[in-house]
Amino acid sequence: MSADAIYLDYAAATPPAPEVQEFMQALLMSTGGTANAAATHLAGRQAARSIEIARGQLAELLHTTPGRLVFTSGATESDNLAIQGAAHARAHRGRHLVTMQTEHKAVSDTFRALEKAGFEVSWLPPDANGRLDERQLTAALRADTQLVSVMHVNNETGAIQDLAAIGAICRDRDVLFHTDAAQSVGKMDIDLSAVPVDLLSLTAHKFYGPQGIGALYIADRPGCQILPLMHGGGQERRLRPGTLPVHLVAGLGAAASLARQKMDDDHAHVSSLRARLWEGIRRVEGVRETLPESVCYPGILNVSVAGVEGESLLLALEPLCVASGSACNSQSGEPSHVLRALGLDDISIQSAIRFSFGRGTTAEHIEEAVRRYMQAVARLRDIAGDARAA
Amino acid sequence: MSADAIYLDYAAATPPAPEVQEFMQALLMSTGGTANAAATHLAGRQAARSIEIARGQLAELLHTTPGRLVFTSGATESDNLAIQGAAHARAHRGRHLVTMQTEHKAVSDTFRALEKAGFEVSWLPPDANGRLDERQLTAALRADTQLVSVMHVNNETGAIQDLAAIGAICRDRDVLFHTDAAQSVGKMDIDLSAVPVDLLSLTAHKFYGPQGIGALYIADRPGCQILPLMHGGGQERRLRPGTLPVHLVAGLGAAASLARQKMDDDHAHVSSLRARLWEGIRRVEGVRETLPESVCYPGILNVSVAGVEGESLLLALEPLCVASGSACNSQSGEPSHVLRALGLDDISIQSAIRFSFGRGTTAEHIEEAVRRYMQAVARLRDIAGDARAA
Amino acid sequence: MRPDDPYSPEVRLRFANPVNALPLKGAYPVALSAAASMPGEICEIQFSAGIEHGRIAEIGFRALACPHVIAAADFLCSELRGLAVSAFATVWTNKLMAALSIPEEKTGRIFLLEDALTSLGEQYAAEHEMG
Amino acid sequence: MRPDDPYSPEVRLRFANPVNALPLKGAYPVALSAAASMPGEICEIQFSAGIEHGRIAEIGFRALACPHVIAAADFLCSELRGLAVSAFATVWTNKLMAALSIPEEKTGRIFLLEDALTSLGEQYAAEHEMG
Ligand SMILES: Cc1ncc(COP(=O)(O)O)c(C=O)c1O
Ligand SMILES: Cc1ncc(COP(=O)(O)O)c(C=O)c1O
Repeated sequence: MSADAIYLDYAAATPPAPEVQEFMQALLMSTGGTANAAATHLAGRQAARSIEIARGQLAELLHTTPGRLVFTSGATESDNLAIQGAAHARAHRGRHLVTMQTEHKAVSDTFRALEKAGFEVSWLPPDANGRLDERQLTAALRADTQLVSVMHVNNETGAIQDLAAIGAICRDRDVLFHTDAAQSVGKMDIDLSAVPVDLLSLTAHKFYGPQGIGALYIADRPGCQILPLMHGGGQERRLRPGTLPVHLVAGLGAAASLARQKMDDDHAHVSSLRARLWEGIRRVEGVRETLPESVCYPGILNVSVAGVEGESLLLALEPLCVASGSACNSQSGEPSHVLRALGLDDISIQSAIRFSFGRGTTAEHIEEAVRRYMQAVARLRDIAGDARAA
Repeated sequence: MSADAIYLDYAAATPPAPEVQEFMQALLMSTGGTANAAATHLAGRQAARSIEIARGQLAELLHTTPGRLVFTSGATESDNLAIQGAAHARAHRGRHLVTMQTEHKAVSDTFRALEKAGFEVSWLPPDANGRLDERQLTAALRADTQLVSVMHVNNETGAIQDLAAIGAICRDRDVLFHTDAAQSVGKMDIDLSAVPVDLLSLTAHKFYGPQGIGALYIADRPGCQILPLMHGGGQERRLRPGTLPVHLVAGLGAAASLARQKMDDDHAHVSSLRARLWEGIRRVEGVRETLPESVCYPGILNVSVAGVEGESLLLALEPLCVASGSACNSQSGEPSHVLRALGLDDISIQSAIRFSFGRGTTAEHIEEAVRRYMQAVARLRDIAGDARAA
Repeated sequence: MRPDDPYSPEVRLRFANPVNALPLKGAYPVALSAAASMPGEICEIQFSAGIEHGRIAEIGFRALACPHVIAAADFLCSELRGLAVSAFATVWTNKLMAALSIPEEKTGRIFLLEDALTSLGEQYAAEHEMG
Repeated sequence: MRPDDPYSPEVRLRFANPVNALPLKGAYPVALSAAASMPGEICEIQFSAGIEHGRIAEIGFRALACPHVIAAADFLCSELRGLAVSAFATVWTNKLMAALSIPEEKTGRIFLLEDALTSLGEQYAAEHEMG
């Protein structure tokens, strides 16, 4: 990659923290860090120990106990395990499920597959601030509703949902509550000893851990049972078989521990970056903040702009690495379903850019982003001239 | 782990090759190596490029084309994806499936789950050499048979199956053929342009790649379709969603490329080690080679011994890191279903030790293993004295 | 084009510096202008040309479109400048796709350019040959 | 015991060097021997004891068993040596489990040791007190 690339796509993937990298590297060079944790010999026990330490670190971050955490390959798998697993485990009680229109594809595509398998899904819209209206949720719940899935922080807009309020409504009606917290774990405090969440998905590469490892939290209460997606060696309480990848699990643990220490500083840092970025680009004529900071996790700023074609904007912004809509959708070319649900028209959606930043982002990066964004919009409008849409 | 540990459990996990480690480390320190490969920006494209290079390296190892390979989290997931995916995709044609009694749990537990879901499974026994009798296979196939799954190299005994012969029988009857090749990929030449295999599972950490990454090969021919286990961002031809872990995929690719170069040397190396090991321990009274080298991959030597309790034998062998039965079963304490299917009695099974070795194993390690095995058996027999079973 | 780059060097170059993205300057005996757009997509293109002695003396474009269309329009202008007006009727798409290594899924948008040129040609014919 | 080690240091030590894994040496006024085994498992244990003046003068064991049972048998012999024969009737299991940090799932096997000792005590009673 060209040396001057400026990485502003932390919502798609955060680079692993140097501490995490070093720790993984040390494990990869040791017998205990590369053994099979299911083996009973010295090296295997060492591997198992690394894994249990990591489980403890993640439990501490989430204010829960290690036994509640099952390691997976990432949030996509956690979402599938939680949603398919709960839907099938409770299918004998009812086949109605509830989610939102603004979920990540790992959630929405899973619900769509369940629809094909005979489940009924209610898709709730967000309000103008991207949030779930709790009265709508209450109204949607039925006697046969088994599961509600609402993400914590939206990956495209940063919109935050009120887990405590949603969880309370679900508990009240004996409905399981799953949340995809891929974008918030390690960045916002989530206290699972207090917030009534039953199932929570996370992935390490969104909080400075490695790619390819995630976890599912499963609450310890009656009725909170799920069926596995896969079968095999009996690992992870038979819910997720397969050799546990020691260096990845340990990397996740180290990232969790680091996140706990740095959470306040990280949050203050991205808040100030977001303010600076928006202050800079709001001067562009026709630019619009998709959602205001007050309702968002501040590490994400989603903006759209009039009179500019999105693909050209992205190329004109190079070497800024930013996302057009969700990184998970960016190759499909379809307009973002999240921005649509928020009421944006297709012209605005196609011009939307998601800036997202984190620990490694500096004020200089932000200044450069502002400069390039202004320049790119001006240049493209120049090329468009009279052909330019209103 | 104590410095003098001798690692002889390569069938459970191989340490990543130094070349693989270095390559992954370099990626972990680069923006392109830690970005989301689904992103269209510079860093994302760099990530995507690393992934496609790796896919090409793996394709070369297997004599196939990159487009046939789907990355997964390991062989357990590949087995589940292949078996569940093919069974469900072809359920409208028939619900009869065939496998062996000596498969890895990732295969056998998946078939057991399918039995519960209304599929019928024929479990074929091995012959005295651990091999599938092809006449038995032919006899087991029915008009409604959809899938045969037979592993390439057995993880407990090293027994090799004849993929070409089994595949030919399956092709002839329009039945899909899946093989779990976790123990053979990178160690034995598998030519997918010639051998009629439809689905093949592999995992990187069995051939000097990292843990947490594997692949499924899916043949390009009519009828060879599978349904996904998970839903989400559309990655891997919609068969396996989720952010692709760049450093792991690249590590797998590097390991594949290295395996191709070293395959002959590696094979000669483990052959000579196995011979040396068996030459040494066959002198112990009552010791038995579970299967002879002539029918096995030589990186595995499974032996049982009379008059010794297995758990004490494992502890007495420390700091040798060896497995009692399969590493995947070692925590369950049940006698190995594989050794049972070979006709071993429970007393022999509980004393069985799997030695497995690889690139990092030296003749000195083997000499030390021989010495310790002889010593351990002698000492335990001494403690047993008259109490000793016949 | 690197396998991981959807844009060929030619596209990148023209997109970065589209020398022909200009309003028509100067006065010409015949001044033509034609636009085309892709329904349901952000893809609008406009050519303006000055014709002198049956030749394309000057031509420029405006585009609110993706990088491939901008680069292709720019390339077209450079190619057309100085040619006889009959060049408007040439089948350009294949040449554009090849010269700029444009991916197949963009074919529809590239046709749009041809449409606009055809329409320039028709305009010229209507106004001057037939007139 | 490290959390990743199923064997406590006490178990490791006694397993590595079971000083009491011996046949009975020397001649004693009363020589007893009792064995116990676990059906369906490889777990066989035998104690031999020499009794003098109602005291356990010497005691040794033999075991074809797991490390916990070997260590526990060895520990028991050390504890019993010198005690009155009534010690055979003591409830040892809890003490053994605690002293050697034996995991719960091994309780059944540890009971086996107690069974063998009880049987030594009964033998002694049958042969000498009642006789
Ligand atoms: C034959 C076989 N299949 C499947 C597996 C499972 O592989 P993984 O743990 O990478 O999922 C293993 C090893 O554990 C194996 O030896
Ligand atoms: C909200 C959300 N859920 C799920 C995922 C999927 O995570 P992974 O790619 O680790 O499976 C992502 C990111 O890609 C995400 O942002």
